[in-house]
Amino acid sequence: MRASPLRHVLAPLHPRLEVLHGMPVALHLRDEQPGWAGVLGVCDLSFLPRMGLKGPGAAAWLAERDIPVPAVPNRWEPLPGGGLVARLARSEFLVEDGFPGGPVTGLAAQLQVGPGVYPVPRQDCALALTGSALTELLVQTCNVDFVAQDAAARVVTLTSMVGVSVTVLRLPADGRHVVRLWCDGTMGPYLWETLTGIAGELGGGPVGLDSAFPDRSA
Amino acid sequence: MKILTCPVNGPRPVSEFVYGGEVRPMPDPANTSDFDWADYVFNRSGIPGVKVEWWYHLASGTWFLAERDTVADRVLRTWLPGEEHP
Amino acid sequence: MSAPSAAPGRLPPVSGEWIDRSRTIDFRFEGVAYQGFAGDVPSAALWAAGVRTLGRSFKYHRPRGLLSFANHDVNALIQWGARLNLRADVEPLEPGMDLTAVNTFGGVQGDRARVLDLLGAFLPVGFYYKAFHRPRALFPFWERFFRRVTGLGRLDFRAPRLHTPKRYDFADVLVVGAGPSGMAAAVAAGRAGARVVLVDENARIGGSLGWQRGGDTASLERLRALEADLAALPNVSVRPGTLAAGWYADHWIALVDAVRMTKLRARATIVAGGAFEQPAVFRNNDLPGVMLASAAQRLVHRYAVKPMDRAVVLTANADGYRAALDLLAAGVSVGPIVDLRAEGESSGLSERVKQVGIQVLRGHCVLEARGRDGRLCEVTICPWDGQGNASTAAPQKVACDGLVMSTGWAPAAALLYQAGAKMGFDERRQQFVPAALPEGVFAAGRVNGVFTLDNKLADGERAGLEAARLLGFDAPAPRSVAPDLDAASHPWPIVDHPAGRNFVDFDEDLQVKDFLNAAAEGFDNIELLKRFSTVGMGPSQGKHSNMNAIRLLARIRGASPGEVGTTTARPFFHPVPLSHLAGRGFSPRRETPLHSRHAGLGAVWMQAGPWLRPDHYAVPGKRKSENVREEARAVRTGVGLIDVGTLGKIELYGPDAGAFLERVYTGKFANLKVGMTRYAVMLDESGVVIDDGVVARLAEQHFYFTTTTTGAAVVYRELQRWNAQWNLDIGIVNATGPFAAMNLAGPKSRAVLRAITSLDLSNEAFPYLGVRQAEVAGVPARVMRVGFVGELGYEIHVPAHQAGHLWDALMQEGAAHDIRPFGVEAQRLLRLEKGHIIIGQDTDGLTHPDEAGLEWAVKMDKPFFVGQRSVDIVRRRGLRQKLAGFRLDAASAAVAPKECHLVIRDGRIAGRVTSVAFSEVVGAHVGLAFLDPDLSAEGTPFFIRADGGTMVQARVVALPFYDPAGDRQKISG
Amino acid sequence: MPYQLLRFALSAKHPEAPMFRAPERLRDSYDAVIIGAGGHGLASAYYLARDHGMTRVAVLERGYIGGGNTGRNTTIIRSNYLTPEGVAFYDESVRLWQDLSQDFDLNLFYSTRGHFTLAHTDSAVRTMRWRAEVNKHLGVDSELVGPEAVKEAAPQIDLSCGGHAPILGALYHAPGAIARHDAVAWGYGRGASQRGVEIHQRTEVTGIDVQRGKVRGVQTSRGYVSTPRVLSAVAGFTPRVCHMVGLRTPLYIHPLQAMVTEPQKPWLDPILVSGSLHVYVSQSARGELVMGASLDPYELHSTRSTLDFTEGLAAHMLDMFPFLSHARVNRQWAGMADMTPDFAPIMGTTGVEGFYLDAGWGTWGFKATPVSGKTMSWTVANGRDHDLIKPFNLSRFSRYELTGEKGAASVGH
Repeated sequence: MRASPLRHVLAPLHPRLEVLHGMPVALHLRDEQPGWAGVLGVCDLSFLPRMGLKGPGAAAWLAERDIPVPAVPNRWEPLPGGGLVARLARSEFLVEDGFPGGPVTGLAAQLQVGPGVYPVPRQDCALALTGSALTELLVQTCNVDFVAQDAAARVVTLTSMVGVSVTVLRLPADGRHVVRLWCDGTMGPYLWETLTGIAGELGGGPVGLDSAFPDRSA
Repeated sequence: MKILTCPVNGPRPVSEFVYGGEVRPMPDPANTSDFDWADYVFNRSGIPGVKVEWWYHLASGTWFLAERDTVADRVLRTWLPGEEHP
Repeated sequence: MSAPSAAPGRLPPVSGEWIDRSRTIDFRFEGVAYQGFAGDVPSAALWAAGVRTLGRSFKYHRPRGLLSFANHDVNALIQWGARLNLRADVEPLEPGMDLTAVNTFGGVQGDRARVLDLLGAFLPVGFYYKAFHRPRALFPFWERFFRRVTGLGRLDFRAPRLHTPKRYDFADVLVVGAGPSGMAAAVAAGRAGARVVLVDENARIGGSLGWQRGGDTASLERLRALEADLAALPNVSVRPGTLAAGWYADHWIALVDAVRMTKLRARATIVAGGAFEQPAVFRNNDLPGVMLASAAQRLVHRYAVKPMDRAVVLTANADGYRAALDLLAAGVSVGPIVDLRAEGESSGLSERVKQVGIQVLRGHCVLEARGRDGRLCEVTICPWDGQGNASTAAPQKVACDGLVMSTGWAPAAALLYQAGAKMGFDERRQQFVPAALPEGVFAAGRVNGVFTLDNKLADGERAGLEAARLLGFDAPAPRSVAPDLDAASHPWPIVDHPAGRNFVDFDEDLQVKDFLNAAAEGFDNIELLKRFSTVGMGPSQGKHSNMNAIRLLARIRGASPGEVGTTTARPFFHPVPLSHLAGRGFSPRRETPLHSRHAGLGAVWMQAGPWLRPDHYAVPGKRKSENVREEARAVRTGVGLIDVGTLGKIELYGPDAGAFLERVYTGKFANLKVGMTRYAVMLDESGVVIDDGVVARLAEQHFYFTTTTTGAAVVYRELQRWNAQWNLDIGIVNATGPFAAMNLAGPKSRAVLRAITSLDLSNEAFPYLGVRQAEVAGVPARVMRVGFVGELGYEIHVPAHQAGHLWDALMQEGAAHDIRPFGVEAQRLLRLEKGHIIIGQDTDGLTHPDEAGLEWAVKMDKPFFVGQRSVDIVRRRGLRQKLAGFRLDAASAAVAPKECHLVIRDGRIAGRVTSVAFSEVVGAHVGLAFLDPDLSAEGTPFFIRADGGTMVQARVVALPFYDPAGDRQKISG
Repeated sequence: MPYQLLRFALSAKHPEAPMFRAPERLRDSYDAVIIGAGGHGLASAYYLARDHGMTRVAVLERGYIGGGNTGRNTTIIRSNYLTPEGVAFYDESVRLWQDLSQDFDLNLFYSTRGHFTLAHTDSAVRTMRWRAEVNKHLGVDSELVGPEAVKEAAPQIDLSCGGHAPILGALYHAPGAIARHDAVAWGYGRGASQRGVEIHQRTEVTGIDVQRGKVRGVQTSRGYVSTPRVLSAVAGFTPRVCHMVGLRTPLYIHPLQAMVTEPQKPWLDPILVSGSLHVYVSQSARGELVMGASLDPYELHSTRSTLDFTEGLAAHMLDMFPFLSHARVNRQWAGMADMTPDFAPIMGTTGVEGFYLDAGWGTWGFKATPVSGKTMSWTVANGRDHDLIKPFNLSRFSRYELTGEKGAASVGH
């Protein structure tokens, strides 16, 4: 059984749990307010299957398996089913399934140490931030001008947020503001506490999966 | 705060980077006197000027080289090791 | 509700005033109740109420009133509860404020320390260097006295920490100062399409357009028009009440407002911060009632307060004439205008004041002011020669309660200096103006030496367009601006007086003679003068004093102000609260995935870099030492489990992986068999031990190895760097976070593990130092047989998300064997018994491998490894110290030495204990110590100086202390 | 009122002579040239003249007296170092300090306040014990104390430091002191000047004439002067001066920053230093909190300020003293620190005959001002290293005989 790095910080929030992709997921938190996700919701997505690989042959390896490969570093491409492929730096990739699943499990099984392709273990703390106050949270936590980024360009940003190395990207979510965030799982509880604390000041807070992504099964 | 341009991740504040010191070619340990080896290990070119330095972008784990004026704190150019000096 | 007319100085509504007369505010000052309006500041409300002594000066405790009304009225610092050193000229008035003046003894009116004003003759510049040190024994007495009288506001030690969130912000162009030139600049850059931020430290924008009206409303109309222009530009963010506190490299600017600091990254900066009006220097120029003309104008137009009933105007420029007209319009009886210039004012203003009947005295100066009851009552006016010499033959005494000064300006150029601008002194304009600006930095308006309104607007537009064009925006080419020809500043607004009290620096109570005397003592360069006299070192940072100090020094040296130069203007422009700078105060921390389990088991934490690790697990009712001993005993006799997930973990792939390891570690790894592990030591280039770990070979081209906890990040980084140079065919992956790790140790560990894995755990199938990949409790795991604590043991590394599951399974299976989680302290003891060193505790920043007993791990017969050449040199130099094991002679074990107690031989330091503990299995205190090499032979007795100086005898013994044959790690079963 | 001040009231004219003579021109030759009119250079000149009778000495300064790190440091004086050689050296310095105001007849405000180096981790406690033991062994007043002793000396402190860096103990050094830094340079300058030494400000050394391995003279912005002895005491400029004589050193230059608050009524008696929080702080005689932190993270030959320095330091100050939220930072500044790999100075003779180095003062130079002057003047006068500075000779690096001062800076698990 997998557990999120945030398992113990979520526990006091009385989550309603359901096992998705082998990990108990907080669908709803007892104390969350209905409007939080619209203002500023912080949601744990660590459960999504993901894999990493790097090396000079990594791009070709993915392409051979019909995975769309972002042409340049620090861009991402969507996968059917809501997943994504992010190119981190030049020859490292993060592949993550969408809610219903995706290619990760299959790919991971095929990924052997091969010439120029090396697996990168991904045991991230993965978050989604949603809501109208997202920009305010970002400017309080991160020294990158996300407002100036063109969402359609599908930029991936590797930067530092409240002292934690993070990978950040904005989802083009039909008028909704959604930012995805990944960090080392061991930094996850600190990042979560800090971001949910700020979210609380801005009128939001921690939210369950059903609130952050009400139409995820659609 | 100073901006440094990572060749991969673009311009970022210097707080995202770790300074790696001046690039110093290692002499051949087998054919170097003790004195010269100690010179390599301990001594630095402490005088100010334009130097080629190592810098590391923490969030992405990228080492790169920067040509920097150590008086004006001006970065003239940055590039990845092994790549053409632009 | 008491009527506003309770404040006798309040004027009828003034157009453009900042106060909201519909909202009165009750407050107290020095115990007396007053009333003001929303939008007021304390100085304005108090002045309106007739209060003239707002504070006391720093050195002589002289009464002081208003000076600048521009945020450098440092003599009117007030305290409200925990909030200290508030500036009464700018702090917004709040309901319930209970204010006191800072640093008085018995209140601002009766301040007992005013006696210091009478002792002034004894207290020349730098007096504290000249006395109090003899006799030496008395200095502490004097020091206590100084520490009682010094300082300004008082801290409230109960005040809670404020967490004020900071923000980052981004702009193309930052415009500092929203006066006419700054507004024009913002409009121009904004119209070109730039993302513009316009800041002004005042509560409202407009700058001199708002307060310098010259008796009519035209400037106010200009202001409204500019405001409308700005409002029409959505890409221009206008931020009043926002101070640009400092300019840092690459247009990184600290913007400070009432609630937070915003760190703005701009691409260009336009400094349009204006100029500070400078006081004239004459005897008693600090009397309450003497103020800068701009202060009086602000008082009228912002706060609708009548500054005085009868005003004399001391001036040397057009601004003074405008002030006279403004005061007249406010109902003040004005006259005469004392113009320092022999020729007087050349503009039409001269005619205008004549028309309204104000007398003008050209070529005159104010020789002195006189006060009664701490307020101005009379000034003495004399003809003078424009060079400081007054003709005192026929002084003209004029009774007045106000004297406004407008004799010069100094540019608010601090940000320009910080940005690296070169400023040069313009003799014609008598002002420092930018001579060379760095790329992307622009100056406009008064700070640029431009004074007339039309020119200021044009200069602002020019700067805005230039900035926009530099950044690639499509903007028309700017028109050049004709320079202003008239000097707004008099070259010598200083009148000497034999009785002194002619103040140059109001913060520091420095008079003209202080400068003469300092220069006479050899402090005749501006930096030395500043340091000796402390001019400009007060809270206003010389805003009203530096220019006159430069003029004084220039005259003393027979040089021009340009040759004297200015001192460096360092941040901050105005003082910034620590809470604004600190912000939330982020303290990142890391947790292993087992953190909550440790907490649940009663872990007592210790800090290890960003991690908290269990030092030990508290059992209620037991002392730490008992708990540690019991944890260790469990490992020796049963089974224990420790979280070692903080160790650095690195995956290394590729055909050259073995070769790479041989270059970065001292040992050999190319020959390491798949399925085996080996201890590894890392040196720096000087041959000093910096890290150690265990290398496991999982496949021909796949190694997995550990580093120390603190070394993890640095080792990974440096390995990446080495390979950026060597270009070996490898892949390095940091696996510290993704992998959790725990060490199951003790004679019963195999039994526990066997229950949850199908892996063959027999010695034959999985020998000591072997590594296997297998499922444990259904989790894909890397299992290493290690011996750090000296028992049969398995270090199990698993993906972090599954670590909790494995821990639970081990604890559950271990229950039958009385498994105990153990902490860092027990591990330290166990490894000590086994003679294993801890890098950083048993080594220091200069330890070479031979000194630490690691020579066996250093393979010099390799072509190269980092540090090899230095080891070679150091070996030929000979050993300086040697780490050795010792045990205490049983008899002396009553006083146990501690880590870092010294080894003493013949009264000299001969070593140092690095580790020591009582070992139950040995039955004695055992430890490691650096010793002089000749003391390090087995059996050698030596002495350790323990607490209280007790000498404790110890004896060198062979390592390890426990299980020297190493059987325990290899037991079968 | 002390009698020394009476004369100011009784005299119509300011009764003080200039502190420094301002010689019009450079002579053609001097017995010794000292580069740098900071505390160290002027102290060396002072003792050369006073103790060794060498008065044909010029101190050449490109800026002004005391304008470098002498006037930029946070004025902490202590001798609780880690190595015996370090302790002996700095202890002699503290002894000299205590008499300096009397020596100069200039009040340096030498103020013994007690000095606490806080330990927030277990390994820091070990290091503090190490230092205390070495100190005590050498007769220096120094001891490892518990958090309660810190609380007693600074009752306002939050011993938990905001909850994330609890204070576990401290190294307490009762003689720890502060002094008026500028006045130290002035006192030495005045004393040297009175004894015949010439101090030339705004005089830059542009080259050093070395022939056959011996110093012959120096080239300056005001012409050439011949001299057989040159002492370089220029802190952050040392690599440039060494370059003039072809010497390579391990020095690397990083800025070191500091800041002060507006004056507050005095409340903080001791000097507090926290390695973990990167803070050192004391309260000056004017009531300002004088604060510093760690070195800037990269090489820079500039005294520019950074905002992140103030942000980090402010946050850590509030960890220790949460009630300081409303206190305001008035000013920040920086100096250029000449760092060495082993955190000990580089002093004494060099491979170039007649060229002497007083460098490597990194972040610890102010406190060594008197003893550096004493030992360097002896070294220059005698042409060989004074015993106290033998461990600090430049040649230690090529001999792999680094001092152990950095020992404690090593990492721990």
